[in-house]
Amino acid sequence: MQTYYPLFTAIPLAAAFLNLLLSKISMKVSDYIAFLVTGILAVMSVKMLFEAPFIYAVGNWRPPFGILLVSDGLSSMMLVVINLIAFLAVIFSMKYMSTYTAKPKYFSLFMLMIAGMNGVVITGDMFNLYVFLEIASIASYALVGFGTGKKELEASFKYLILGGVASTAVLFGIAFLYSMTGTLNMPDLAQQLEVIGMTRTVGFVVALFLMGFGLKASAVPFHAWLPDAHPSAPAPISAMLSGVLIKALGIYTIMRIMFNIIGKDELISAIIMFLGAISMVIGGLLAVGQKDFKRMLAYSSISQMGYVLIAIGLALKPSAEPVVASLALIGGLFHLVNHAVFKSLLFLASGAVEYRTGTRDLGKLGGLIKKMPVTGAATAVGSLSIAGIPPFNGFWSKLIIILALFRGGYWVYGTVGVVVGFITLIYFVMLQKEVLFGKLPESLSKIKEAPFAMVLPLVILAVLCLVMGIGYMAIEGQMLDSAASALLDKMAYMNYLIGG
Amino acid sequence: MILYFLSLVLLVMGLYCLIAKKNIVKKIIGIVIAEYSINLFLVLVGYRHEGIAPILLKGMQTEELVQKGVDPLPQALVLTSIVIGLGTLALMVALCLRMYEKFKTFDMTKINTLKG
Amino acid sequence: MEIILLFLMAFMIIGSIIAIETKNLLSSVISVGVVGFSLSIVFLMLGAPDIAITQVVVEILILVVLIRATITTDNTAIEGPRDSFPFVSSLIFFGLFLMFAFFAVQELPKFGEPLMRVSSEYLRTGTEKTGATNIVTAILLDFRAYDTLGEATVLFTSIVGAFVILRRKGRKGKREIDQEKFGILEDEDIKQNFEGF
Amino acid sequence: MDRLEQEIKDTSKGMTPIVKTVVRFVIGIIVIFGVYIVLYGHVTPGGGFAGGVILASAYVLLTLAFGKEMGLSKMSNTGASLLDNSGALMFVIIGLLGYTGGYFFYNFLGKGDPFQLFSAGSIPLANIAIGVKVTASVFAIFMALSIFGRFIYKAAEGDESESEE
Repeated sequence: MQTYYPLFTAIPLAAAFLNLLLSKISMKVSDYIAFLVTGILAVMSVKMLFEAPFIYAVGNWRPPFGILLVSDGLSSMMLVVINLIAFLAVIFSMKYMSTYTAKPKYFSLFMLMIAGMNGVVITGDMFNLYVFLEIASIASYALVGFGTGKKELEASFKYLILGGVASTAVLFGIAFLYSMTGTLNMPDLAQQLEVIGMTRTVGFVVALFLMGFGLKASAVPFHAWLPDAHPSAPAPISAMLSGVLIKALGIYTIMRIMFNIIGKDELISAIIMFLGAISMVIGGLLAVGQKDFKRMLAYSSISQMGYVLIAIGLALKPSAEPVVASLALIGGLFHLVNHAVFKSLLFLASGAVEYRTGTRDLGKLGGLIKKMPVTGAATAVGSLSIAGIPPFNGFWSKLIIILALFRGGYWVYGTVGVVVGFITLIYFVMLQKEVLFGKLPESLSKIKEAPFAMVLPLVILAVLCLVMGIGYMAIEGQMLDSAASALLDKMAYMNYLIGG
Repeated sequence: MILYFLSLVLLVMGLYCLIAKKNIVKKIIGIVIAEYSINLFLVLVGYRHEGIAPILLKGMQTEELVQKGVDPLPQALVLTSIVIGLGTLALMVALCLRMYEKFKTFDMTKINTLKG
Repeated sequence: MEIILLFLMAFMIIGSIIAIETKNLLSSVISVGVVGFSLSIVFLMLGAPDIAITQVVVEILILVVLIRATITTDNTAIEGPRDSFPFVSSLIFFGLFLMFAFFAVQELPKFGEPLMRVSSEYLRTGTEKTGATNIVTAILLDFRAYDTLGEATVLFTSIVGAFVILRRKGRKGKREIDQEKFGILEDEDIKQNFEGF
Repeated sequence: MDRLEQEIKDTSKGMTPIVKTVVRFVIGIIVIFGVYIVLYGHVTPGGGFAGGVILASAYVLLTLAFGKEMGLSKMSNTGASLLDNSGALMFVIIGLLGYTGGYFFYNFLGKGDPFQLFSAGSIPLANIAIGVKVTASVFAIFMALSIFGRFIYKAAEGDESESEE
């Protein structure tokens, strides 16, 4: 596996280029290419879980000179999340995207987005991270506007503007770091910054990064684009954006840079915890009043990402006990994985509902559980998970985060976490009442279950929700532990420079 | 120092244009200016007094290049960043034209249908 | 040297102020061109001929595209009172940003004295190791070729994206969708649903 | 040359005859310069990207001066997108060929003597791939944008506006 690590980006890139070439001959072929490629990537990413950490020097150039790829617990975990969800989204897209034109271009952009995210996750070089971040972002701007309706275009433009600000901020941060240290290699940067310490310039760089990656992660003061962009995209893309993209481009990068490169710091920890707390509250409150299925889900994404951010913030606190820090981090990472599963489940379900009923307006839906039993059941499982009802996975991750907050002495934030949990429960009960139960409107009396290709990913994700909830220890303990320890051990990361 | 600072001023002007202006084309111009500023900053960072271009000419010793050559790495980064800027610009102009076709205006305040 | 650079940068800042504040879109676009061409002169002075060439040609292209975009469309200025709240708040935000930036810049290595921890190695061994005498190309296509793959992909992505955005019809017509969903071809519906596998 | 003469005299399309005549002389020089920049990127300033944009701008110049029919007759939109895809694919393949040396993007060809055209291993190949890719994509995007821009006003039905690759 080690030799073929760069294939995580090379395969989807080559497939994206080849796809458009071959689609000149036959339109149908792009479905199969996308299915095959994402399938292969998913299998490869699962295999990566069983690899020990290693580094890969692209072009066989010694680390600070060439580009370094790093594989550790965190990147393996992210790879699994990205590629599994992408595989399921592709299966879903095969049928769903037949209502749109230009399907081959859709799959090409989709694979470019996957390549971008994989590239961000596996890289160990700052500038390389920026380049792949741009690939993923640009593909997502285009995919948000894929329907080319008025709302889609406007959402895409807003997203592009704010994404442009984010990219500029990130690149300026990288330029500052380069000027200070003379290197772009992330382990090398970590070593150099250890020597320099927290100067004002480093503080400025951290501010730039928090702004840039915070925009990508859509933490609250920077969230304006998300509630527009995520609902406007086609449903599988909404699932990818909300389920994976904001995590790979926003949360992952923040974690990697703050833990492994900059290092733990009181002020950064306080800022990130504060961002997380207000994201939780504001996202949750705004979600309550929404009348659009996907818009409600989008606001809920902001709120749930708040949980992850607050956990990261707590783990970043240098004075926190090691037990609390690792508990918080495991909770945060677990919630990140869980959110990827249930939010993509819910977005895909909203796509299935929209495909059959032609509307996402909660007022016009109702009683769908009788007509679409499988989709309905999957939606119910997803919303119970995200609301934190016991046997499902969302409960455990929220519980761990809140426990860690209380143990760390953050009573206010802990209480906020509990309260937001209740708010989440309220709006998801509302969602279920409006969509699944209640009276079936006259206009929807003739609809039937969604096609098999759409139902299958929903069922798989719903089963995952349950399995990850019940078998947390067996299935995920290992993966989360190694991811958390990869983050907490800055020394190990710095040693990647010399091939450790 | 003042040169670095001026390039940051350029960045701020670009961002201001991007955020505060209502015209879509002005917003595009804002992004273009912000990109100029970052490219400028990177090249400034790599400059050395009395520096020469990092290209080995015929009859030149490698040692001379090491002594005098400016930092080549930021230049490679800037080339990449220029291309990325061009890509973003192409996408933005496409979106801008398409929005003009749909809304018949460049005014963002009139386009605003989404709540944000 | 620094005096000329300062002069050029002041020129660029003035150019961008004009580009930002002028009402006419065409003059605004042309002012951006002024800024871009000054930038390429600056690049040339800073010992970066590669970037200077690229900047000039890209600038020409940007100008052509932007002028095409603005000239065929409505060119009237957008009037209306300036909203005071976003204006003031953004001024405050950018003021603070610049203040922090001013302090942050002080601690960077002085202009003209880069650290070059890694890059001096490129200069020393670049030609020997890659065979290319242009070290920038050596870095771009050999040491950091993976980045360049990303760069080419970004361009590719944005081209596909632009084609996607510009395509005539985003969604299929209602009839086509209905046919697919509710099935004039009722029998084939099930068959089609399993077809993707 | 007959057709070109006719094109120059035809005032209904493109710009004035003066511009067209000048373009006719300049265009060859621009193309040669672009090709030079692409091929000698590893020896002198320039490279695949700059050269590609220069080559594309030759097409852009042709299109601006002679009208879009002329530009499209030299390179159709389909051809441009084919070249675009294959240029990008070529670059990935160069990267994958590095696996013959054991590593992704390993410089798998001989280094050769400095200052020669055929030196520096796979760098000239990569330059060519990027040059092809950039030429095609920049030309394609220019055509798409300018054709679309015109159609906003005309709003006429025409197959070019389909802008499908």
